Amino acid sequence: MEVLQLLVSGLANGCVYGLIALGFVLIYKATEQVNFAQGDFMMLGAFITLGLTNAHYMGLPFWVAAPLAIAIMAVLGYLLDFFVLRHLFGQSQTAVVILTIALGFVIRFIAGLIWTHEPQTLESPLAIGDINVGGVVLGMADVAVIVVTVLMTFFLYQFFQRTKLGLAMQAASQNQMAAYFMGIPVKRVQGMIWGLSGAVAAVAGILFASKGAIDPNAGLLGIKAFAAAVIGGFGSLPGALMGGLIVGVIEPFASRYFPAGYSQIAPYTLLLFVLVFRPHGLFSQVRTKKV
Amino acid sequence: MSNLLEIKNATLKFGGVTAVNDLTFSVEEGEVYAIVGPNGAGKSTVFNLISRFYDPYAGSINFDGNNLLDRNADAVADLGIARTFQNIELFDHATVLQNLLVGRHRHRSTNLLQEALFTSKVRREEKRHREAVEEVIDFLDLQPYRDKMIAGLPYGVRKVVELGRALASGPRLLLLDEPASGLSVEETQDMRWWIDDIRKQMGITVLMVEHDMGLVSGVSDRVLALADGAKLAEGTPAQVQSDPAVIEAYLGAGAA
Amino acid sequence: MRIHFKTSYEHDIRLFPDRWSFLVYALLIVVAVLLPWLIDDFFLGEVTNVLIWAIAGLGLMMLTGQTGQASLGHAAFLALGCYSCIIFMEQGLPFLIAFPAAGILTGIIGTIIAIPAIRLHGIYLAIATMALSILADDIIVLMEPITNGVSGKFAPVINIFGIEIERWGTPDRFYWLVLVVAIICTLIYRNILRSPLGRAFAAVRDSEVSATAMGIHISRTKAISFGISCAITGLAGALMGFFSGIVTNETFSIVISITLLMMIVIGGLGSIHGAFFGAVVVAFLPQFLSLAKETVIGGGVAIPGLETGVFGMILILFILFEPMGIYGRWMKIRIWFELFPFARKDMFKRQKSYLKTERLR
Amino acid sequence: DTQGVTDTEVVFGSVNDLSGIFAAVGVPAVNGANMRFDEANAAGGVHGRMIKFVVEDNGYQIPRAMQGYNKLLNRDKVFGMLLSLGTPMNIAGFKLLDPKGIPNIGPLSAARQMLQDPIDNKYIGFSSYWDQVQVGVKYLAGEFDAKEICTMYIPSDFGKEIAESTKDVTASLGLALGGETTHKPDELDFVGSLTKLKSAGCDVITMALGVRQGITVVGTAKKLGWTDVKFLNTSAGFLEPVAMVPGGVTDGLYASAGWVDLYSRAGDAVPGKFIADYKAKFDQPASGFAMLGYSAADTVVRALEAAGKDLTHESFQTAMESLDFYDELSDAQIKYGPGDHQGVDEVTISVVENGGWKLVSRQ
Amino acid sequence: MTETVLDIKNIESFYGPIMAIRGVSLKVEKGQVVTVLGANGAGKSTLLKTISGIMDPEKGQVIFEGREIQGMEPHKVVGEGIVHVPEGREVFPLLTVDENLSLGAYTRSDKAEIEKDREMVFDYFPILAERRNQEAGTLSGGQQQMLAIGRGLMLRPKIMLLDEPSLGLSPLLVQEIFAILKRLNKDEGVTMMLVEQNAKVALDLADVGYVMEVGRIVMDDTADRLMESEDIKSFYLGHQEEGARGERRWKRKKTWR
Ligand SMILES: Nc1ncnc2c1ncn2[C@@H]1O[C@H](COP(=O)(O)OP(=O)(O)OP(=O)(O)O)[C@@H](O)[C@H]1O
Ligand SMILES: Nc1ncnc2c1ncn2[C@@H]1O[C@H](COP(=O)(O)OP(=O)(O)OP(=O)(O)O)[C@@H](O)[C@H]1O
Ligand SMILES: [Mg+2]
Ligand SMILES: [Mg+2]
Repeated sequence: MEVLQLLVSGLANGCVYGLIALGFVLIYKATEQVNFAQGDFMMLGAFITLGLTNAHYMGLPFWVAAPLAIAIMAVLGYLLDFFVLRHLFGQSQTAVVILTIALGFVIRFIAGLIWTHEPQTLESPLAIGDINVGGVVLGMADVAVIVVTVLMTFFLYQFFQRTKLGLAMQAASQNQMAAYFMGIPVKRVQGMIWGLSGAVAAVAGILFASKGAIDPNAGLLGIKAFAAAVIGGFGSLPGALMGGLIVGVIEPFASRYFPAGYSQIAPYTLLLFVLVFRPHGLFSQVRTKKV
Repeated sequence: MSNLLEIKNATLKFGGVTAVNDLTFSVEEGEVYAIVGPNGAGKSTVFNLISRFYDPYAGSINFDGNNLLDRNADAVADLGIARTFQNIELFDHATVLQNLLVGRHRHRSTNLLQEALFTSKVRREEKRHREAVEEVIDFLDLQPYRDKMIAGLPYGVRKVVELGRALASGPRLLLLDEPASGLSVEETQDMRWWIDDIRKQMGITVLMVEHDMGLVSGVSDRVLALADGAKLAEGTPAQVQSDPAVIEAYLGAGAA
Repeated sequence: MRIHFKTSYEHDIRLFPDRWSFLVYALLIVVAVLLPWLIDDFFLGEVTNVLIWAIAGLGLMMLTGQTGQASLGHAAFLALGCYSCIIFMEQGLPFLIAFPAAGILTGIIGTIIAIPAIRLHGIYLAIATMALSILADDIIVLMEPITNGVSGKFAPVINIFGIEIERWGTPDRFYWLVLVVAIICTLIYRNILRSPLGRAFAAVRDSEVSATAMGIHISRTKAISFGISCAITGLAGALMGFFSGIVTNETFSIVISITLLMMIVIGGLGSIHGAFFGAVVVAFLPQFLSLAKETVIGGGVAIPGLETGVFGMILILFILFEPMGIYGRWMKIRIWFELFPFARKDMFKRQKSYLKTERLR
Repeated sequence: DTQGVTDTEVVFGSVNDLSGIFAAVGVPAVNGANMRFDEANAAGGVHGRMIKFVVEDNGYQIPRAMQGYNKLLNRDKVFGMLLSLGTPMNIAGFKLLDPKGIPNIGPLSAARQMLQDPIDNKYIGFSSYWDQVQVGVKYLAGEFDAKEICTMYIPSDFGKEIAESTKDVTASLGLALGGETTHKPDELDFVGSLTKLKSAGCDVITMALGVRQGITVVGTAKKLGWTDVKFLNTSAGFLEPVAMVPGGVTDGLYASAGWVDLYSRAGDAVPGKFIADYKAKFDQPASGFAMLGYSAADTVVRALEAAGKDLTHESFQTAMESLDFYDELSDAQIKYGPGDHQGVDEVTISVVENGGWKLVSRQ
Repeated sequence: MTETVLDIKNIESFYGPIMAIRGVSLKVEKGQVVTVLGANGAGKSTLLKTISGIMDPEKGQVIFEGREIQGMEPHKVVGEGIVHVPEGREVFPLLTVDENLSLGAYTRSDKAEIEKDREMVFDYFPILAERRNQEAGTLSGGQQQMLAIGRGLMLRPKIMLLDEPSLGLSPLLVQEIFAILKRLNKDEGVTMMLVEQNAKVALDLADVGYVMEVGRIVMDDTADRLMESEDIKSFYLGHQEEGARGERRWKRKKTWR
């Protein structure tokens, strides 16, 4: 029973990591850029929802606020690409890494300015109520996060695998020049994926905020999501989910059974362990070059 | 003359594709040996086997009495085997000179500490490397490009730089993967003279893959025609060129 | 444009390409030595800080700029260098032995850690090293008997042949010490760059296949690069410890790792100048902003986190303006002056450029 | 003459976290202090001197903090430090402050080292985490007849002090420590650790976690149906947002601190005015740390007044040691004296009820 | 009556400070095959890249069917009906052969026709059909070249810019490819601009030829007449008097210098 409870909570937990990981894996898959601000996007998405729905801000109904926030984040993601990242088109990916790290500073600053640095709680219907199946308890938010994450991974996977646009995105990430030769509007495609990943970040943020309080530094969670994505194989959507789940599940078991002082290092130790045996993650996206 | 390189019964599969199929051939010291064959015949794969980038499923590869299969890819160069690549693999963010100097790496005899302090030994060695490299630069007429970054060089020059890098290592066996592809007629003629000089003046054995039959018949002593990873014909350029199977699979009826 | 007529092989091997640049650097060093008489303690402290960061930057630059291995975990090696230097000194070793020993120990441990890490590429390596940096924090706590855990350690006073050096007590001496270390590290860096090892690093960075074909042992080369990088970083860490006076598990946080990487990219990957330029931006810009804020909007905190926010925006502008880093811009300005008056106005207008996948190794 | 003092100005500095993980503490505290100084300056300053308060943001990083000290000491030449945040940052600062005798007042750290020797130039506002845990655990153990005391903490100086105090008080009560768990600041799921502590049969759990995490822990325990356990926070978690979490998630959470919650006294004159003024000035609700900042600044203003026209570090110390007043805002008696450099000696214990903190004991 | 589809006027292109094209003008008539010859580094690839929008010219105009297209985003140029088969293959290495071909038809939505064209490509290059599920990056050099050409055909262009299509192909395939190009040109009326080192086959196919040298056009004429030119013969076709270069240091001087 206890083990089952740990497992189930771990899965719910892992889905949050998976959801954030999904955000930067999307971007990576379509542009090979790495977005270090994805965690901060999530935080921003959560705060926008909070600003729209909480009683002492705008007080909109949650089910209006949530889609609105997702839409706003999608637009923000697109605009970010349009006004900022596009100037780095064709430049080395390290430049983008540094840019997104700096962007994280700015997002945190702005969020702190608007919503202060004190933790706040999202007034979300998901936050209330539990499901109790034979002694195993799951919050509504946990259930929602599991369902949403699994569905999103599935649909995004299908999108990349099956649709023309998904294929074009993959092509654009592998060879920008050749993609242009095919008539793919590479920059616009990149803008779309940044928008999409903004929306995914907002979803993650809403679900995350439903599980507890948020503050402008909540985006630091992105670091663990990175670990998750790398375990899964950076660039693989099922890998992101898988890595998230692994990290999520290892945590409660480690806290339950490892001595104090050691339990909290479990996810990172696991990451290193996985990489020793599979240097490019479980679902490797790296190939050897044919010469 | 003795066999410098011996490949016996080599086989390599990629999934369902048999890239090299029970292939046996040998290259004699001092000769120019050419491999021709349709696209996808497995020519580059043979090179990659010799470079130890791939492990053969079966067979043996011997170089001057050494079993190459006992060695790692980086240890192949130590024996004096240098190569070029079909798709040009240069160090893009370095100058031509630096690229050629990397070719000298197998002659490095100083250690980290000496290099960090740049002792007189390092200085002496560096001079020696540079002398060797300048000779190559002279030989290949690369002077105008010495201090240029690879990234901005035209295709043809890069091909020559790659040849230079391989030469700078002072090899006994030179593997050239399509040395003349992308070169103009004039440049191909230069290439032909260079290969001739490499063999005659420097005494380096050459194994090359090439589609330009003019070049092949001009420089090579023996030619191996490959199809589907297996030997189709072997002999002098004239013999191979007139082989009906080779004409059918590779040269086409229009070829003179 | 200055044209170097190369008359001997010595020419390319020399430390300075010509007499002119030798003079420039000599002058720079003279000014640097005289600096304590030219500026006040506040600025001297800042310059010292910048130099320490520059040394750390040189360390990471060796790995990331030269060998192409991005590390987001170098704070762990700063910590290692810092703790080991302090512990060696506590054991009674004089600074002149403890300090290099700390560097060497960090280098050795860095090499050992590199052995599994060298199979990783790009983002995988970056995240793995980031995990290392996060774990370092916990390991320091777990190794309490040696590291004094969360309470941390105090940096002892440095004593070199009876001359006491302390960051706050004798800021000028401490500055000179840092300056000497910075110069030595720069020289070593430069020496490695102009010898076979340095070229092997660049070869591994640009093409692993052809480096292998040229007889370069990829793993060994990467491990050596890791080792040198960590050793230099360890030295910087030790100096940082002396600069702060106290180190705890929280001192060398993941934020420091990230800042380090940011620094060398902004400075310009792959150049010694880049490490110094980057250090000026990352270490001095926040302080500069703080000073600027005072003159613009007066003291106090009108807007919390303003400096960090503005810092972030300036970094974004830096990257947008010059993705190749400040060094890239520096080179362009130099070329412009050298070509003067023949330079075209839009000579450095960015031509469209395109990327290819890095998932092929 | 003394640095940072002229006939028209006295400069105080602070190395604070305005953008890092403790910005939720640093920002309101600095705001509160600025509010008090603005009032003093508007009233013509103290003995004709305007108070200048220079705050350097350290983002909770030691290297940045050292740059802050460099600026404050070498450039601004501050007279004293006020409300500096972070235990290691403060301790690093002592090495610079002590030789010059520069006072360090009201640091935002409740570590015991804040009063380490020499204490001449160190003044803390309220009880240490150590004392808070001692008092809190004793209270809860007595009240609820607890047998097993447990602790959850972040492995940092802050966490360690609380964990050790818990162990110490447990031993002195003749009880056994039931269990302990450690956490990362970015951890968000506590099912594992709570299951562990539950199976250890904990009755009282002391917490040294981030604010957000504290909320999640209490909520998770409820969700798991574990209701007969008492969680004890320290001053680090004694915040309004913790009490205000919707759905009564944090109801029943205890906190021991050095002051009485601001909002529970919103009806009283002084706190009520403070809440209104703060809101008017910063357009944000005031928080407990805003109150602390204000109160610390108030202490400084009083000391400056008492020190008289001739302001030196010695006269300031004498003045500080002479302070003894009732602070209506924080509802506490603030008293310093020679050898007593802790302003408020009292420890308060509060519990969350109906979305607010309710004082249950003060000792 | 001829109609100029592509009119290039006085183009100048730079790589940073390096001037790669120094004022090139040329015209391509509808249904024509135009070939551009030139030594290494002459700027042939740069010229094609400037036309297809991969590079921006600093001066001059590229006029396609009466519209100025210089400096346009490359995907818009493709939308105009110009396809560029680049030098050096440039396939999508991690996608399969099939997916690469599908991307060739990215701008089209006529499913049935696309499938027909795919079959046509497979017909031209049967090995691609065999390897349709292999990742393009693992194809041999020549197979990748076939894929690049096939992918270009999938776009159904009005005009094709071909940059060294024969690179790395076996002699047999070179003949086949040029036969295919000829058929496309004659039967479907596709206009072509062809850059080739293999001058003989190029001039055989082409109607008009240009010769580039360090960024400038130094010679232009009909293909037939070019073939007769002494310079072309010795530098691009390799015809020479026996033994003329027996002593290799000696080179014939180009008359246009
Ligand atoms: N990594 C791989 N995975 C799958 N198939 C491969 C791989 N590498 C090569 N092949 C296949 O093996 C065969 C031989 O390839 P190879 O590169 O040796 O051909 P080649 O003779 O050099 O041809 P070309 O003249 O076109 O360069 C080809 O059919 C190719 O598709
Ligand atoms: N990325 C680049 N950066 C700088 N210079 C470049 C770059 N690419 C090409 N060049 C320069 O531009 C000139 C023209 O190059 P281009 O590739 O167009 O020549 P080409 O005629 O196609 O030659 P090839 O036959 O080798 O393909 C060359 O001198 C080359 O050095
Ligand atoms: Mg090949
Ligand atoms: Mg070209």
